Amino acid sequence: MKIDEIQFQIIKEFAPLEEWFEKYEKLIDLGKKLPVMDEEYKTEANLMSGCQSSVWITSRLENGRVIFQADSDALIIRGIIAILLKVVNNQPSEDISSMDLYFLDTIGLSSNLSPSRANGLASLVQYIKDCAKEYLYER
Amino acid sequence: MKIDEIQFQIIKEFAPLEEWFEKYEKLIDLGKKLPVMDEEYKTEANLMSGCQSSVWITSRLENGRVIFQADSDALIIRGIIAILLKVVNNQPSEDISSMDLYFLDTIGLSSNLSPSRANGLASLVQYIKDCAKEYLYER
Amino acid sequence: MFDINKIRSDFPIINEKVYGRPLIYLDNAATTQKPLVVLNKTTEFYKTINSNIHRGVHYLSEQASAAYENARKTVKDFINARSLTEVIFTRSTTESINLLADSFGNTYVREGDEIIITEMEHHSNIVPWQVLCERRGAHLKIIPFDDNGLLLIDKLHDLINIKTKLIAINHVSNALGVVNPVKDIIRMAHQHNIPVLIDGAQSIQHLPVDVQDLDCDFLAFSGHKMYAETGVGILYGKEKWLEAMPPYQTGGGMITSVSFDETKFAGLPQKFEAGTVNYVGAISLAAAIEYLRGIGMKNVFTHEKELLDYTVKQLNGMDDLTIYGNSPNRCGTISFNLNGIHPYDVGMILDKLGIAIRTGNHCTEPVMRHFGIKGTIRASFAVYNTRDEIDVLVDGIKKAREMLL
Amino acid sequence: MFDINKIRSDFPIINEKVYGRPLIYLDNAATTQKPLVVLNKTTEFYKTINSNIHRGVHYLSEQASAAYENARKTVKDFINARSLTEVIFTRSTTESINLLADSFGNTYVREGDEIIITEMEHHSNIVPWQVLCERRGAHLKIIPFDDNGLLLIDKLHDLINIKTKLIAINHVSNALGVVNPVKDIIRMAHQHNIPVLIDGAQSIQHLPVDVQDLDCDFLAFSGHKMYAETGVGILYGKEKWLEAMPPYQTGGGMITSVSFDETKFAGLPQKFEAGTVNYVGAISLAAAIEYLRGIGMKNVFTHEKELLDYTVKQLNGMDDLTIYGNSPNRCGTISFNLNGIHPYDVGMILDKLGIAIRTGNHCTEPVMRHFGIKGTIRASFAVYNTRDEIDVLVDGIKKAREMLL
Ligand SMILES: Cc1ncc(COP(=O)(O)O)c(C=O)c1O
Ligand SMILES: Cc1ncc(COP(=O)(O)O)c(C=O)c1O
Repeated sequence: MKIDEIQFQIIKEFAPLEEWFEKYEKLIDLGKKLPVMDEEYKTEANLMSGCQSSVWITSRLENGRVIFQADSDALIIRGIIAILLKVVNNQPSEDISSMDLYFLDTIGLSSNLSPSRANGLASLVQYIKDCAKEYLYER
Repeated sequence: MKIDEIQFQIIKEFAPLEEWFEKYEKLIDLGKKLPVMDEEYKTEANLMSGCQSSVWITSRLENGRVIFQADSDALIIRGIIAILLKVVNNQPSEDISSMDLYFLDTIGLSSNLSPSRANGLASLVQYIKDCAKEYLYER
Repeated sequence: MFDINKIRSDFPIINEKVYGRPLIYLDNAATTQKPLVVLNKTTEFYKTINSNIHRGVHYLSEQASAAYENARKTVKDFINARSLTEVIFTRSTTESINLLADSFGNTYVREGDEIIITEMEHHSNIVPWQVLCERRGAHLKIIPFDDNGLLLIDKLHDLINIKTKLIAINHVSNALGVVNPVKDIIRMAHQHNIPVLIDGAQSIQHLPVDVQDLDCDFLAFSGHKMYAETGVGILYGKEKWLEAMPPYQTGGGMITSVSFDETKFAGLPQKFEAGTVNYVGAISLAAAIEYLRGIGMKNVFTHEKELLDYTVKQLNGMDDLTIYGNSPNRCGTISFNLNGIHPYDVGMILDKLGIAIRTGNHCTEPVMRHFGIKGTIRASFAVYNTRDEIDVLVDGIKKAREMLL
Repeated sequence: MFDINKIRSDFPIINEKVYGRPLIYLDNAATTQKPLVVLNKTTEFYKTINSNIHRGVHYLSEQASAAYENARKTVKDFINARSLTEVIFTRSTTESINLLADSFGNTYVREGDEIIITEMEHHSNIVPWQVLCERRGAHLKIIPFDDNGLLLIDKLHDLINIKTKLIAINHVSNALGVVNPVKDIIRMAHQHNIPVLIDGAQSIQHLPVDVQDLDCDFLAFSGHKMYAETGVGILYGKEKWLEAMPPYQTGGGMITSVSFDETKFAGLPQKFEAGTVNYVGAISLAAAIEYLRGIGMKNVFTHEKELLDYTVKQLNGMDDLTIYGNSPNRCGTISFNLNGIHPYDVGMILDKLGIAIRTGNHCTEPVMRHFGIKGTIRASFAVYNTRDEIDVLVDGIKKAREMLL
């Protein structure tokens, strides 16, 4: 599936969740299911700035597609990471570098990604795009 | 005449001057008539702080009475000095050190003596009192 | 009489809604809300007599200057300073401490000297001293605290020596709410002729602070944390110190004469107030002080103490919850965590319930390190908070735990 | 369209009376009055979303942080900075210059180095450099001006040398109203790789200022002189400089981590914003900029230029009156004296007529020394002033002369 198709699907999944706590319960659920990152990858270098909660991310290129692994110490953030990864993981680097993550707005999560939240998510999204761009140049 | 008698007299003199410019004309007139201080006395030591206009003052004790000489580079300030000196000149130091200069309020000049006017008058009044107190101790 | 309904009606924001729910504002240690009298005071000032202060020949400038200097008098009376020259208007607690670190530090602190702070200082009372020490080759010494948040005063005895140049210590901890025994520390320090700075950022709004009674040498606090507008703070200093200290920032207003050969500095307090000060900020601070006085600092203290005690009681009744700093002497603030749950997760859920608390390290990383945690959930109180609001908070915490476990 | 009546109705204080007479406010170089939109903006902020910015998990904090960072964007766009990281919120022009003198000065200025300023700087752009030079054993070099207030640019050629580390110069003189050829000076300086600070305290409110067009390395200005509330200013700096410069004040908010062993500082712009900044001041500055943009800086310039030209014409028609700084390139401000009469006397009489002008040395003692005078009478204009007001001023000056001669 392409990035926009996945976004469409996520929006559909979230649509029935009208109350905030339903959404949060889903995020918490997704957060619990997100694979835990190996401690060895939770390095300073992989850490996104964000003094409220920590976010780590690594990536590698496989056949022109980018594979991300990410984690956080906060559960709801893990949930948000989980859906973000759903969208970007295994996508071609050119698609990632030019993508518009409109689903965050639609499902009402965009405010969590503003830089002033200091939870590391804003840097995470930036990292994902920058990283895809770099892979693009490398090729 | 005692300090309060002179204050009373000055208030009476100013009473008919209802308009501000009548008062200012009188002050300007008094200012023009105030004897000019010898340049040799216009020293740093005799200068009252006040960055808008300069005020100089010297004093000496004669028979338990204080003789002040004061001057300014601004004319209206000279006028105010003239009436101030009328009140305090030649008075016993104990009277000066404990005086209440209420006439300034009554004739509507007190705001000119507030420290923030930076015209040196506030320091002048302080100087006059401090100086009288010193003479008092010296005796 | 302490009339909470009247007080709540003084603060317009208190009746706002967040996500359709009544706002429960418990982030007062970060900044307090402003009563209408403060907002009206400054707006009225701008609408009728605004003008740059000092050196003005005209009516507005005279009025504005008088209002500004009256504000200084209001502050002086509030903290019971000896004289107006001891009250310096700054931008904030942080600037007050930076001023001191620069001016006092450069004058009195030499290579090998020592400055004592505590393990529970706010970053604003750590970093300026670190920077000073690095610049001068001096050393920072730390008074530790125990797990209840009590300073180990005995250690202070060991730390004080002939090289100690200053002790800088907070009155009330912004991370733990602990009230420190500053009077004892000051007495001890003065036996060795060491001056003491009190960081009053978290005490001035909660309890009566009397600089003569404390006998502190310096006191720093921020207007915005005591119901005044942003951008104004105070550095109180004993005249003998301030007289001896050189200017910090320089420029207009703090000089008596300037030439390219020689510049002469003004006396106190102007010496430390370079350029156009935030004179409207000062006026707002005076208005806030008048407001607090109207209520009475003792009443403020009693009300907030009651709130804190009530909160402690409610939280103590919860399982799997850790309160940090169980000192008997606390005020204004309480920090805790749900065991095994990240504070940020709790904060996100409380937020959705309209409850504004703060999570994180509260600019006190050493305190977090002490407890081996990344952050806490902090609720902090003001004069307008109520037990009902605490109940909503406690319900919110329960809801958060339910969702997150 | 420039609608002066509409504009005048935006400023409540403009319709106030002083001693029963309409206020004629011509002391705008000291501080400007504030339009209702600015006052309403901050009051509304306090009443609905006030909360300390950054690091907050809750809704209000998020809103407040966004408003603050939007204010930075508004400033960036207004001066056409390349990036948000180049815009630092300070307390005032004075603090901006002190920040630079400390941070840039301590990094780049060594013994024997030189800093160039002009003979017509405000004390706030003299004393910080004097203090820096004294501390570092460096030297202050002065570009003189002629009796028309024109800088002797030729002398700059002679002054610049390998030891020159910075040129600091005002864009518009607050004492004379002269507009300096800063673009030429910057070009000349850059040929020698010397950075230039523009003191824009008296230009930013009068004419379009574009930092990329000027190519200045630093720009300092104050909010309160451009229709914003007190207590906020800006330091613009090219990123390459700001990146290389160490922090000035330290404390909360400007670090990434703090321990007693090591503290790491945050990146731009936070690195230079220690403690709680005056975030409401920043919001008021953004509101003031929006207001100015609504009118259009070109319209502002044209209106004020017209007022100045008219005033010059009227004053030139008077005997025994000396105007200082007859440069063809002037804006915002005019300084003069009645021959043989102390400016303070004139000021006192104008005051009684409801006219607020400033007398004195305007924090520019070297300028007064140049002309061999103690002070001047200064009238300075804002967007709300009118020809009618100038007429009242001119009549007032005549009246003063009549009374004082
Ligand atoms: C040219 C100039 N520079 C600097 C300043 C200092 O500004 P502030 O007092 O707002 O710091 C002023 C203010 O009068 C000024 O006119
Ligand atoms: C104890 C303490 N000190 C200093 C500060 C710094 O205050 P400001 O940010 O107003 O400068 C704070 C504010 O959080 C504080 O709580």
